[in-house]
Amino acid sequence: ITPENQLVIGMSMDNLLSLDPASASGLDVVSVNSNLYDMLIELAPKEPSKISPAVAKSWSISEDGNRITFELRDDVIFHSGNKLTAHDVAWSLQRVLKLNLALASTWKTYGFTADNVEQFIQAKDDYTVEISLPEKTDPNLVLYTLGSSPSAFIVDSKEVLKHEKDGDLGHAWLTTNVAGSGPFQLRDWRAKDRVLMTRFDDYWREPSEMKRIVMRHMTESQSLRLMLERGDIDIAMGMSVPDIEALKKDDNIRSEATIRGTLYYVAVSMKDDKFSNKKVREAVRYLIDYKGINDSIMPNYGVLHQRPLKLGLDATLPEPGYALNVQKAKTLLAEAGYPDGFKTSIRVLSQLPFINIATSLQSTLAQAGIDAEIITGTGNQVYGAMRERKFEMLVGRGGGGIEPHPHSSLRSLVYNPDNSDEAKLTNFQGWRTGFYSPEINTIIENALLEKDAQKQIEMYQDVQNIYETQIGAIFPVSQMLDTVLLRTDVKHYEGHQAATTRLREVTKER
Amino acid sequence: MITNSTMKSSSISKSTNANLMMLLKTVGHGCKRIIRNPLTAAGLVVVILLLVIAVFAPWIATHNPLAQQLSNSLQAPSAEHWFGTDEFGRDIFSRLVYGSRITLYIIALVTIIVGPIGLAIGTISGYFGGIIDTVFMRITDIFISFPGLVLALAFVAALGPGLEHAVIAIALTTWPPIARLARAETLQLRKADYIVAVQLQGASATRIIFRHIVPMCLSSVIVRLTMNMAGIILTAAGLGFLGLGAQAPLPEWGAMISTGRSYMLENWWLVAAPGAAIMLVSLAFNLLGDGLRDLLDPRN
Amino acid sequence: MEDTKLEVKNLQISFSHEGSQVNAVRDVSFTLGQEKLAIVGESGSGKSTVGRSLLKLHPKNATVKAEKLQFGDIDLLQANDKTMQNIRGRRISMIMQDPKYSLNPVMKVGDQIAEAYLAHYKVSKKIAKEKAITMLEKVQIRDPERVYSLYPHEVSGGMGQRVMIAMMLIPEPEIIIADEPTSALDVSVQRQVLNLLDELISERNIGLIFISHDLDLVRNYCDRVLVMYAGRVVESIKASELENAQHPYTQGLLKAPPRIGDIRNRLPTLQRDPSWLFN
Amino acid sequence: MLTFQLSNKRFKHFFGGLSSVAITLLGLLALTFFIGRVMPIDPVLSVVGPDADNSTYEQVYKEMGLDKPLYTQYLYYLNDIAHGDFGNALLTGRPVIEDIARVFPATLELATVAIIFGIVIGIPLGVYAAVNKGRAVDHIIRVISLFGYSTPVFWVGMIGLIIFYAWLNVVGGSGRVDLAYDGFVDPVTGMLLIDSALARDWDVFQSAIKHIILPAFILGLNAVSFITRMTRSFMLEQLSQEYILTAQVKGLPKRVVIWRHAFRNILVQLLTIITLSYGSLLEGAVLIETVFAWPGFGQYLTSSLLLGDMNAVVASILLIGLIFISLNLLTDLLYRVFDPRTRK
Amino acid sequence: MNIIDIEKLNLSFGSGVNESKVLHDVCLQIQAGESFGLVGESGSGKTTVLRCLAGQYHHWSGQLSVNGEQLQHKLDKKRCIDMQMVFQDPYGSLHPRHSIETALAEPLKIHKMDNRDERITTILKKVGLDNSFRYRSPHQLSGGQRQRVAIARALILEPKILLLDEPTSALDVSVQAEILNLLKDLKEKEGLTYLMVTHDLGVVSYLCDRVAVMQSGRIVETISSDDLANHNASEPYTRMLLDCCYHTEATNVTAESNIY
Ligand SMILES: Nc1ncnc2c1ncn2[C@@H]1O[C@H](COP(=O)(O)OP(=O)(O)OP(=O)(O)O)[C@@H](O)[C@H]1O
Ligand SMILES: Nc1ncnc2c1ncn2[C@@H]1O[C@H](COP(=O)(O)OP(=O)(O)OP(=O)(O)O)[C@@H](O)[C@H]1O
Ligand SMILES: [Mg+2]
Ligand SMILES: [Mg+2]
Ligand code: NI
Repeated sequence: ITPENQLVIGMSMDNLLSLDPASASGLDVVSVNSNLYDMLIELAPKEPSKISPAVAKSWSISEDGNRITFELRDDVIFHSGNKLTAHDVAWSLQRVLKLNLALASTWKTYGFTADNVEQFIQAKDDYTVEISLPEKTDPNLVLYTLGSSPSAFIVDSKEVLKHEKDGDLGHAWLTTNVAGSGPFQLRDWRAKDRVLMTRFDDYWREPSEMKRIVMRHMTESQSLRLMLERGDIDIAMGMSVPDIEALKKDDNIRSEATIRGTLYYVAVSMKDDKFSNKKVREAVRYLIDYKGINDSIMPNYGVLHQRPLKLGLDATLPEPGYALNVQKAKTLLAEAGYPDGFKTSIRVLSQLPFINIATSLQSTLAQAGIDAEIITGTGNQVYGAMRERKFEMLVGRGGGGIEPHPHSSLRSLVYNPDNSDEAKLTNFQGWRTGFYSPEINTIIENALLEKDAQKQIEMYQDVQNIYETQIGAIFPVSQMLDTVLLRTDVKHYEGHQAATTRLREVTKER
Repeated sequence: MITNSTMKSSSISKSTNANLMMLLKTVGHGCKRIIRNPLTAAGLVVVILLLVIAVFAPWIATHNPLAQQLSNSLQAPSAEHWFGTDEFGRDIFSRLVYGSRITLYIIALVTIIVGPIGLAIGTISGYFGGIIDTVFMRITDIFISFPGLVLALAFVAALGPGLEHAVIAIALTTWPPIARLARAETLQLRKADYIVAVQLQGASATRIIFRHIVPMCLSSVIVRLTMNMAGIILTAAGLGFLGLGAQAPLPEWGAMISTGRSYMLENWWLVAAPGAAIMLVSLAFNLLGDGLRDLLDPRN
Repeated sequence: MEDTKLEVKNLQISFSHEGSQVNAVRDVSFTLGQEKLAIVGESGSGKSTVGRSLLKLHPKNATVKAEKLQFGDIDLLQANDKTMQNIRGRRISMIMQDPKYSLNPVMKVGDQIAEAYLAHYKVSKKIAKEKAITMLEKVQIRDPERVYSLYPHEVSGGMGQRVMIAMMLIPEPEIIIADEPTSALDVSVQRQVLNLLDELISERNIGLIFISHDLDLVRNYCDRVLVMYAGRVVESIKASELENAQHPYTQGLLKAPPRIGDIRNRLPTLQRDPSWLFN
Repeated sequence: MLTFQLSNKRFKHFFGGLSSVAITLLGLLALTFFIGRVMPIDPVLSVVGPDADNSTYEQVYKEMGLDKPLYTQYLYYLNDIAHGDFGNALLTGRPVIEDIARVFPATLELATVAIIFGIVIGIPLGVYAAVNKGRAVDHIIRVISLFGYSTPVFWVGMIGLIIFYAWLNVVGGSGRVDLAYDGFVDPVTGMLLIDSALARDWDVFQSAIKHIILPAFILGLNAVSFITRMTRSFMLEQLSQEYILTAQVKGLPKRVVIWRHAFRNILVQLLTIITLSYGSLLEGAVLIETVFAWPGFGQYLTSSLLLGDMNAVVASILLIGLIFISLNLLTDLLYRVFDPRTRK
Repeated sequence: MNIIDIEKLNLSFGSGVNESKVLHDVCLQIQAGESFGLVGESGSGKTTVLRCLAGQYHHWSGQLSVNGEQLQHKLDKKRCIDMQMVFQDPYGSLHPRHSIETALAEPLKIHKMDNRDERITTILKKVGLDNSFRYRSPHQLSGGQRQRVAIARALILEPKILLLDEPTSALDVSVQAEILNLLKDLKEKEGLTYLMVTHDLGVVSYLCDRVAVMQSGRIVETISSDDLANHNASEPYTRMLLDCCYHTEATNVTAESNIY
């Protein structure tokens, strides 16, 4: 049984490779760093388009929408004892672009570069930060990024610079250390083992009731389940469906599902002759057992969703209602010149639920004569192949946009301004699959500048319709759901859609 | 002329016949002795059963092992599905039956690769000694110090997951002990009078190694291989468990456990059946190997 | 032969081997007093088997039957493990053939001797050690203290055989069985060892059963000879009268080996008669 | 004169041993490097994540030196190693050596407890079986030990966890210690049992024992089987030796014959196979570590491998090679110490 | 002419400080048709001499010649045809997995000789085994029969010289007699030259014309069997061997029985 003033969390830390806000991608990191660092602003857990103040007590957007100004609190202290100032904020954001690591990507799409960032992000005085936009874009999108991106954490510039080596802006040091102002201090982090945090007593908000948080790397779902049942852990994440279903029946345990911005999808490569044929793509669309997958594989992992835009946005159209139809698919394949099907391969992460989706896909493809071999691998291998455009079919998850904004999804899944191999737009899944529609590109670019909200929504709906008729290379199957299981004595835990789940309010009532 | 050649051929056939007879006799004798030890016999029976099941899988299986029926998933064992169904509604009994083919395939392939390599390296190294021995033994050392599962992992990581790659990987980890065994035997045999005798008759090294030394090492190598089978099965299952062995939808037993373990607390049959199958078969091979060793042990 | 130390009557020993029976010893009877009794015969005739059965050290697959197996006032047939333990070494002991294999390779030879004493006498280790050293001296080993702490591989064959003798004599047994005690030794060493053994047993009034296949050797060395063939005693004869042995098998054994200055052009070979199997 | 001869010989032996160690290690290094090279795992992606854009990718690619030709990389690497620098691990950003020093004790602890199980259970079982060869107990022990060989550890591990942790609650769950105690004891040796004992934190100690007992036992199953069987066959060999007969002839009690005579003669062989199986326990813990979420060396190596983190992999494999070789040398030494026949 | 001529044969094992010299300037001359004995205590180097001749050791120094031809250090096929060897242990000198037929056919195959079948039949007859033994395997034979097969194998290449290393010491006296008779017969019929190692002076006296006595790697004396029988040995070591030999005529026994 866990002590009353400690919170013990079992979760997979497979993707937790670095704690540096400039380089750490992946949801695991956000859920750790959210408790160690602060952001300027925060998004509401269940209603992410609602922005609330944090380190910034207020902000304003200039008339022309080109500049955002933040007024900071003056009572925020870092764990080191240093005061948090506007300089730290500016430095933190500049650092992301200067290092040009994974998380710079989003900022670069807004037009920031390592060279111009000092000019566009500036501390006006000790408690005022001004962000000017290098290109015209929707400033709300930028605000959302500041409230959700792992790169938006404010680091203690003085402390970090003490540990700078060879002009790395403290990158090496920050990989395993933390210089934040969050409600908890990092005590010890061991990769793929555990993260230990202790309460930061000088936190500017109410100090947390929990003295210690232990996050433990656990991948075996049954182990998590057994330990949760015994009360040896308080919160379990990343469990498998059957265990979740079983635990839901336990009175001492409750579950909390949070919807995420990412989509489970089946992708095909249009660099491949077969799949560049629209009829074949349409056939594939008919060969996915959406219902079967969502009913028997996806519960607790995701909910049925077939649009490239994520659920819950005003612009998202109702489901198009694709369904498994082998007969139709066969006809289409015959029209496309493949009456007997063909051989292909499916690349997939060797994890639940990916592998099960792939297995299901394999069997439905087989019904239309398509003989697909499954090639499993780590994320690195699967997405690596995708980035190099060396795949035929793939079961994956993406749509990265954490920001509650249609652009964020579309940019990641559909947008592809240059389809040449040399362009190497590897961060766009549109480019990776080779789906290129100038029509869609234009609408996406214009929609971002559209000031009229209603019009903007219509534009985004157009995109979805065109995508449907042109039959994109990515077929969304399910919108990701993150199901967390908690002991019922854990209160005030609120899963965050953007994964920035903050544990500072959690209490235990026994 | 004619008589001469017929005589020759008859004598040759006679001698091969005689050798064959000898072989049959020893085999027959061995069988008798195997049967006398109930444990070994049990092992033999299970292994033969495995063979039969693998050969006649299509007739024995009650369902298509790959046919999914999501509506029928996770059914408990019943008259219709003897060992229940898995998360895709596939019949576990049929998957086990077909899985025996994979198991046998892995074993056979590994044995075919490992036996000759180990035997050749071991005997050559032991017979010639000197620098050849040193070089071969260093190589063997390197492979021995390379942790087995890790080497397998590395190879699978290098070549991509898959049955063939797993087999190659396992083979790479299994030959060194065989080579060492063969070498140790050869070192002893090399000094034996009957080897010296053929040397004195002018036999070449190749001839001595392959006609005189290899047959002597064979029995212990076979015993060792038989006992290795269990290890091979377990390693393959381990790779399957880590998701690096046979790929879906192949009904490899280890992979079945690996995917089934998510359901094991509610649906125990998902892991119980393949786990028991792995254990039974490797136990059988162990029993058989153990019995064979007692049988072929010169001390008996 | 005044006092009979050991009486064996109709001893039968068979080995079961994979379901079949091998009768290794059939109807062997003899008595042993304070004398040197030789058992000879060709290889496999059952000599060692008889010797071991007296100590009940036959392998597990052996069945021993006898009308009588009397040692002093103890019926060996009925004796349990505990009784046998007290008899072995202390009252009957056995000298093994090859010192190379018969000594524990990882124990100092002296300790092995002392251990034999300690097994039967409640004395301190120190006294046992002294006793062992005296015994080593008795078997004419020079510098016994040094030899005491040698390991078997460090002593020569002759020395090893003496250690063996010392070990078997130290608890002062009444009967010694010597199973081809010198066949592994060089001729010259062989003679020394035999002489020594001879001295010691006559000094202590020990009854000796001497197992050998060498007729020439036993006729000079022993008092009486039992000739075994295929598990049977075909002839029991005084050693001095061996020349006049009746049985053709004995005669054959006597004539077969070539001798120095032999002028025979051919050596007579043994023509085995099936009737020898039935007396 | 004599002593000079001996020391010279020993020196030669030692020297020969060292050079063969060096050759083996170099071979391992080359082999590992080769494997790392042909592995289609992109370490850059492990660093930048799958969604990084191309400029970031190229930048990191260069930083990692992957743009240089292979042999240059190899030479650089050799040079670094020669200076004791095994590089930093991608996975943790820390020096590989530091990482290994952290994860290895966990496995060492597990394997050590496992081998203790193996010894304490295996040897008596083996001796008992040998002494009662052919009887029912012999067969029973044989089957038991063969079971140990035949069980998929990951499977038994899962079942064991359910039975002993979830149902009976006699052992701890996954991990090395109850999570609430995690980090209470500062690592000194890295082995929690020792560290907590040193710190006299008996709560942690107790919790650690509860946690290690099941995985160690299951890991040790194989060792138990191996040791039982080897002990049995060694003992059988010794029991058929002439000197055993001699010992019986002397009238020694059975117990003494078995333990003082026969058993002492198998001691050296036994030590050899114990070190051998200790070695394989150290490397073979991957599956058990996975099932029990044991943050050990096996998991570290596996995940480094799958991330393409060659610095960590090469160093880990060198370490295993080194362990194997030193265990071999140790065995050699034990022979010298315990067997008078080689003690020249 | 001497069919075997050994001049100053030296051999050591080991190297450096571990070197131990096993043969010291061994010289032997054996005439064609002669049978020559080699006796001496255990470890005196008797077997080693034979092995040098047979080409088992390559690092000897000195000169060896057979049939007037200098022997190379390496074994060649010519030497195999000239000279064959019979070993002490009949249980260890036959390949346990090869039938008699296979064992006998092997040298014929190596030397690509024809008429294999005939040759095998003849040679088996010569050593006193009938054709029914042909397809048996060694474990179905007694020690004496095995030794006959070993002799047959040595003779099948029709060598002129037979090296015999204690060919009867592992056998019972009765079987020994059979083998010795066989060897004597063969020698007379085939005109073979024997070089035989033994430790049994009786055997020497029965089979050999001359005998060399070895002691710690040196030949201390070479005398004829007759001299040996008449106690004409000059070397004390030879006399000691004679003394120790129990295989004396029954008449001698009483005279020597006082040694006990
Ligand atoms: N453990 C055993 N199992 C089966 N048969 C055995 C066993 N021990 C001995 N025999 C058989 O018993 C017979 C007598 O053997 P024993 O050892 O007594 O002969 P021996 O006269 O001592 O011969 P040797 O002179 O060769 O020592 C032999 O035929 C032998 O094969
Ligand atoms: N391969 C070898 N390496 C080292 N020393 C050897 C080797 N072979 C023989 N010796 C030594 O050479 C010496 C002579 O050995 P050899 O076998 O020739 O003796 P032998 O006269 O045949 O003795 P025995 O009568 O016991 O057969 C012995 O001291 C032996 O230890
Ligand atoms: Mg005997
Ligand atoms: Mg010799
Ligand atoms: Ni060594």
